[in-house]
Amino acid sequence: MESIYNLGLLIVLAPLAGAIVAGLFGGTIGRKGAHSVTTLGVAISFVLSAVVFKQVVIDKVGILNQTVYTWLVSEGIRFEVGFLIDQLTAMMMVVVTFVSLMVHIYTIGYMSHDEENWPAGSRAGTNSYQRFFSYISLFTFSMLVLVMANNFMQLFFGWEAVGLVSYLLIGFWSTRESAVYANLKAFLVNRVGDFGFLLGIGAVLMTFNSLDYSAVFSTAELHKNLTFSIFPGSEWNMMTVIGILLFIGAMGKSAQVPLHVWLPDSMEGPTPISALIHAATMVTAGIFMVARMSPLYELSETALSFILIIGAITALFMGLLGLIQNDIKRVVAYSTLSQLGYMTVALGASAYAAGVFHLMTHAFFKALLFLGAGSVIIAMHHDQDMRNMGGLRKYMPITWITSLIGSLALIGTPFFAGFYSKDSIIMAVGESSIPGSGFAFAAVLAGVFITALYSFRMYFMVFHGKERMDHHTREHLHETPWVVTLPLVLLAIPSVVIGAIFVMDMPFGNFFGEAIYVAAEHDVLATVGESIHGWWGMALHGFLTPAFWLAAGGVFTAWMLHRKGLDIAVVMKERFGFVYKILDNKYWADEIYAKLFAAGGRGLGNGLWKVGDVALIDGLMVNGSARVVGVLSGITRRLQTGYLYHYAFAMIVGLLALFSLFIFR
Amino acid sequence: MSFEQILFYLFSGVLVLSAGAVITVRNPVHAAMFLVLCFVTTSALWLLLEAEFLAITLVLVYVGAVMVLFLFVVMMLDINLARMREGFARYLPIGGIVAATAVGIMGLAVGRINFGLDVWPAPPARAADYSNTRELGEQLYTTYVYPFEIASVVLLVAIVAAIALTLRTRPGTRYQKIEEQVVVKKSDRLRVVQLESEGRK
Amino acid sequence: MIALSDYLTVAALLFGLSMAGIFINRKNVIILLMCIELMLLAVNINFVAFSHYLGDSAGQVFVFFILTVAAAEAAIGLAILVVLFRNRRSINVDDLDTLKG
Amino acid sequence: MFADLPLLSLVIWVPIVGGLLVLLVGSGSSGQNARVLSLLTALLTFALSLPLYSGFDNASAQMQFVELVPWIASFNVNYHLGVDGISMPLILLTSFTTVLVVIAGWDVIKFKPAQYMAAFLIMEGLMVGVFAALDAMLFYVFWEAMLIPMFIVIGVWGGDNRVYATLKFFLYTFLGSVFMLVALIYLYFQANSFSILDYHLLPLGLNVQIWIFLAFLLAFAVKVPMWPVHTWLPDAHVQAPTGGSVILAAIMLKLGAYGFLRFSLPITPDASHNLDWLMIGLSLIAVAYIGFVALVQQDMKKLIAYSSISHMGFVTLGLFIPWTIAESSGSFAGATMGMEGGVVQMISHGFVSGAMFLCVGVMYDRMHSRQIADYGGVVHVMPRFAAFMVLFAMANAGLPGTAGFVGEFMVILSAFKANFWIAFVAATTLILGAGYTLWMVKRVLFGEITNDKVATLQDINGREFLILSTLALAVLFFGLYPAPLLEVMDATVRHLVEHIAVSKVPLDAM
Repeated sequence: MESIYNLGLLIVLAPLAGAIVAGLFGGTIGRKGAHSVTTLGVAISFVLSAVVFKQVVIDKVGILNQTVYTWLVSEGIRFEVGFLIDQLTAMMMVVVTFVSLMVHIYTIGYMSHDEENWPAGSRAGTNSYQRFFSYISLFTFSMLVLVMANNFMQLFFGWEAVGLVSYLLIGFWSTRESAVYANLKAFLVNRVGDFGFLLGIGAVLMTFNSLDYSAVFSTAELHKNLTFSIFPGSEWNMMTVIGILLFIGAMGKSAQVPLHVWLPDSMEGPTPISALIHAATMVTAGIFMVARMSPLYELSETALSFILIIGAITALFMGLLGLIQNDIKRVVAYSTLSQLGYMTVALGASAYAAGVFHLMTHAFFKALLFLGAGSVIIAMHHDQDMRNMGGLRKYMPITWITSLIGSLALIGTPFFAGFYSKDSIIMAVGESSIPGSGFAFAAVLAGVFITALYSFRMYFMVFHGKERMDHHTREHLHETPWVVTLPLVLLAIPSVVIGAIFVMDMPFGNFFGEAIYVAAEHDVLATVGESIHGWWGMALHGFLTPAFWLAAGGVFTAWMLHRKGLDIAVVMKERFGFVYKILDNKYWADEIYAKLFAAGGRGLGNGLWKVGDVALIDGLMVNGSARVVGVLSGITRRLQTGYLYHYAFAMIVGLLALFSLFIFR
Repeated sequence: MSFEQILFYLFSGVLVLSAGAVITVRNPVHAAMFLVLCFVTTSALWLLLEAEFLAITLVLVYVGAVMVLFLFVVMMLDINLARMREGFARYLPIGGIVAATAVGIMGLAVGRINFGLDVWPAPPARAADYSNTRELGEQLYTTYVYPFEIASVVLLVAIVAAIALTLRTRPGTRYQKIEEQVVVKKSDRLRVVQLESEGRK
Repeated sequence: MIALSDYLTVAALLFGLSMAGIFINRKNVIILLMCIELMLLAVNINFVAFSHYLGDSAGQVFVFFILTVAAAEAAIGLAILVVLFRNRRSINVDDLDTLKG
Repeated sequence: MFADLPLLSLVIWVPIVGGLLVLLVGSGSSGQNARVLSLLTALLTFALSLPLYSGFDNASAQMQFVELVPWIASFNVNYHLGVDGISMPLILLTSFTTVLVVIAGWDVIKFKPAQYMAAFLIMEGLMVGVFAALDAMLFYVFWEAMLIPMFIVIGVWGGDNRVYATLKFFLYTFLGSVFMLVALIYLYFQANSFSILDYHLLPLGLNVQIWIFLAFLLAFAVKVPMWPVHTWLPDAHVQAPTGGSVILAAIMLKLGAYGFLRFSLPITPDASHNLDWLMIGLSLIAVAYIGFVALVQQDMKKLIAYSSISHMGFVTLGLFIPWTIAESSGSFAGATMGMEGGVVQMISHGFVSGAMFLCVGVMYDRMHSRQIADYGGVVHVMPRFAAFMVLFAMANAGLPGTAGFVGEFMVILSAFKANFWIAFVAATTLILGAGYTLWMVKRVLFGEITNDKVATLQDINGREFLILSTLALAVLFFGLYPAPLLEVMDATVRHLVEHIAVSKVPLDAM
């Protein structure tokens, strides 16, 4: 156990050390130094994570739950920083460090000409390369803190820290107005989620008087009938309150409707971080958190149902938006949103393991897709518009193949990683009896078709067909350097095989052990698992499911349209103008938020300030009282004529009054 | 009516009449003269009250010094009498009313009911060898020695203040600056000049 | 016999007259100063009268002090008057309103 | 070796004497001597205040380092000093901040530097005096005397509209203090003593308590400042020189909250109980209302001033939450956390807001403008500065891992126990705080350079780097490891909660 603790410390601190060195001494150690030290740090982390994974998952040496230090003690309640390393954590650690390592390597190539992105003479641009490495290492550290937490407080630390790094990285090119707009938006929307999350922590502390996972989970049963009154007169189950409040945090971080608006905009950041943060790891923190809290969520069907419906809405409607995007990164971004919706649906159906399984496979193939898109973007000289691409497979074979693998994994082709995880989710939802599962089932099935459609629309538009780029770009088209393609290849491998390897253990086996708790009446995965016989059988059976045929139909539609030289976006615009308008405006979510919350908040602030502070308090009360004094003294100063005899007169009158007082009293 | 009473009414009458004259006559010089008359009659009243020392002091100091000062000032200043009398008639009624009220009220307070002979019998006459001056002197130099000293300081301050206020240095007047004369050095006044001696022709 | 109230009444009359004097001679500072002297005199009469009827010479000591102060006051008042006249060429009270608020 | 020294007296009088010496040295040719002497004095004071921490007994809720000398014996007024777990950290904060202020004004203040430094040193001594005084009269003297140097600092070294601001500041705070004096004199006649500790034990009827509480409230609410008596703060901040703003935000606002802790709560617990709805309401208004107002400010200093008010709302919320908790849960469990959160917020806000004002000062020194609209793209010319500013902005927005988070976190957790909606409104600061701070950061630091003057700015020099990095370390340290702070105050705050949980109304008056 002690060894795992020490390994855990090293795993966390190695990226942090890298980040500090690259961040503070970036100018001194130079580019090579910066990327070496950070990549080394993450590599150490990855290797040690793998060791931990082996020990915890394969050797089953036990679960580590140990305090590193006490953050503070108040009223005997200990707020601590510590590690809980169980199967779930170990899996997350490996995924995070692996994708992070890939992204580190990839970044060496992607950011090599970053100075071109900065205005001449910008001092912020001189060390931007080193700073970028520092940030992604810092992100790795934060994410590890998040997943390794053994209590809510530390979870919140990691939660906000990844938000911070995301903020810094989305706005990395700080000269671009759209980027700094996007990062502010991302942070604020996330803060709305965190608002709920913090209240959720408050509810946990109030109920359990502790923030430690083990203490909370072990006593959760005892409190399951506790009620809580939010509005006077209406009693809520405490577990529902906790569940929904915490999930609001997850909605922010995992970009679930209606807090999804930040994720597409976050594509303003450099592509490596789109892959690492906004696809593979950070956005899945919400999924991880809900899975981690499974002992609490199992006690509230209301909360689960809420999750299920939110997830289903996200899975379906965000996928639809992907159909009409022309920016290659935005297509992938909407696909990420949709896939996050799938994971959330799984959580809502109590199929936590399936959700986390999809999280893992998705991390690999979505990182692959993003990095593939990044590779294309490099080749296209940072042009991201798919309408200017086409026929790239000739020029970029490795990118082409790996992207195809990624797309196939994404749409759930049997034998690919995405198939196993997605099919588990669909089957689990089909079995679920949580209120809303019928809608969710329909949504995820429809989502399969849509996913296939937009994925292959993108694939065909980019790699096949006419070469629509301008002459200059075409001349310079070539495969990207090895630092870019190596991660693609390394990510493509798990995108293919990882599903088959883990499918029998993770969703349908006892991979997670004690880490995930499912109440017997909710255990849909067990029901599904009875009909699954090995990865081979599942894949073969997969060809018979409606999901496969829907996916195939999506690919076929995309191919047909492509062959005719038609684009879905254009077709929709011509034939279904109304629908296109809705999708093009993204359901007007951005506009509504901008008007209602941003402008509304500013308006309210202005009103309170001008009316409340300036007019009422300062004008009426402060300066008003000054004015009253002024008027009064204006009257009294008339008395001060300056003529001696007036004063004398006043004195005499006073004297007389005094006399009269004495006499007539 | 005893002799004392006759004297009292006589002097009181003169006092009140002359006080009335002080405030009504046009010429300030006349007013000052009437004021002198007031003081003199008052000192007579004080003699009736066996306050001989004060009576004499009043005549000597007030009439002799202060009133002379008044006259000096009145004559020194070139006063526009016409302007000074402005509003005299206008303010006569209100002044009269206020004064009459005051007198009325005070009269009520100090009338015979409160301070008549039955309430405050006249003290027995003093013995023949009684010296008011000695009596006052003993009081002043024993019980009231500190206030007495302070009174002298007040007077000193008044003198200094009056001088300081009215002192004026005329421009163009030449003065000796003694302190400068004392500290002067040879080098300030004397300049040694080296001259080429002229060759003998 | 002369009663104490007689003296006090004379003093009150004197006081009232000087008060009226202040009103009707409100422009002439010299007369004003004289009126103040008269007032003090009225007060002094009271002191002396009380001193006599009480048989206590302290009252006369006070008159002594009042005379001192009145003399000082007259001296300074006149000095101010002279300075004032020198600066303003007038001793009209109407011209003196620098205290006006 | 320090145990025998009258440490508190030294910490009070060394800077005051030092300040007078600096005045004597005068501005001289360039003021260099005055500056060096000021720095030495400030450092010496800070060094003298450190043994207060090292020699402090965490386990005790009693007053420590007590000094007691008769002062005005006929009125039973004593020169009575002492610290507990609440005032000791505040004293350290004061001496620490003064060092930074002296360095921050080093060569920025060209006009009468000696007088400037001296004002801050004297103010330091007086503020420490307020925190250390255990005699109400002594407290009052320090409390009022402290206004004078601040009045001068704003009035002499302030901006264009400094006279208005300084008068407003003075009148507001003075008005409140006068009522406090009345209350203190009443208490003197009740207890026949000016000892604050005697007042704590003095039984008082409920009506009397309410009047005393209201009198104290006026004095302290103005200082905190609480809505609606807050409008002097933005004006004072905007006009004050950087050092003045830092001291104002970091220390002076804490005096009000400290007053609540030292006077209102322990002397009038029943009135506090009766009026806690008012205090909680005003605190929540401060958090939410002022948060919105901060959002639309165009002037950076004004924005940070409003954010200070909003953050101080958490302090008052934490201090007055116990009874609501007791009513909803039946016991005072959780109240200590709220109150400790309030005290932690006082300390952390000292660092964070001080740092924010210093950041604005750094820019103001270069551009002579505080308008957000005049900036944009500063990160391109001042990257090191931008890094600091983003860090402090994040701390201001209450990011975990920075000092700004700890207090807010504890108060919100504790408020949840009291009432969901209190916690709900309080937690809006997560959104609002991030909104106004980061929106300002976005407009000032990021984007393209639109103003030619910005393009010529120089990055921070060594002196500024020293100040900002010291503060950055402090902000991070207390964010990552606040335990030492909590250990110091735990016993005291627990004692205070136990004290206020018991009614002081005499039995026969009930």
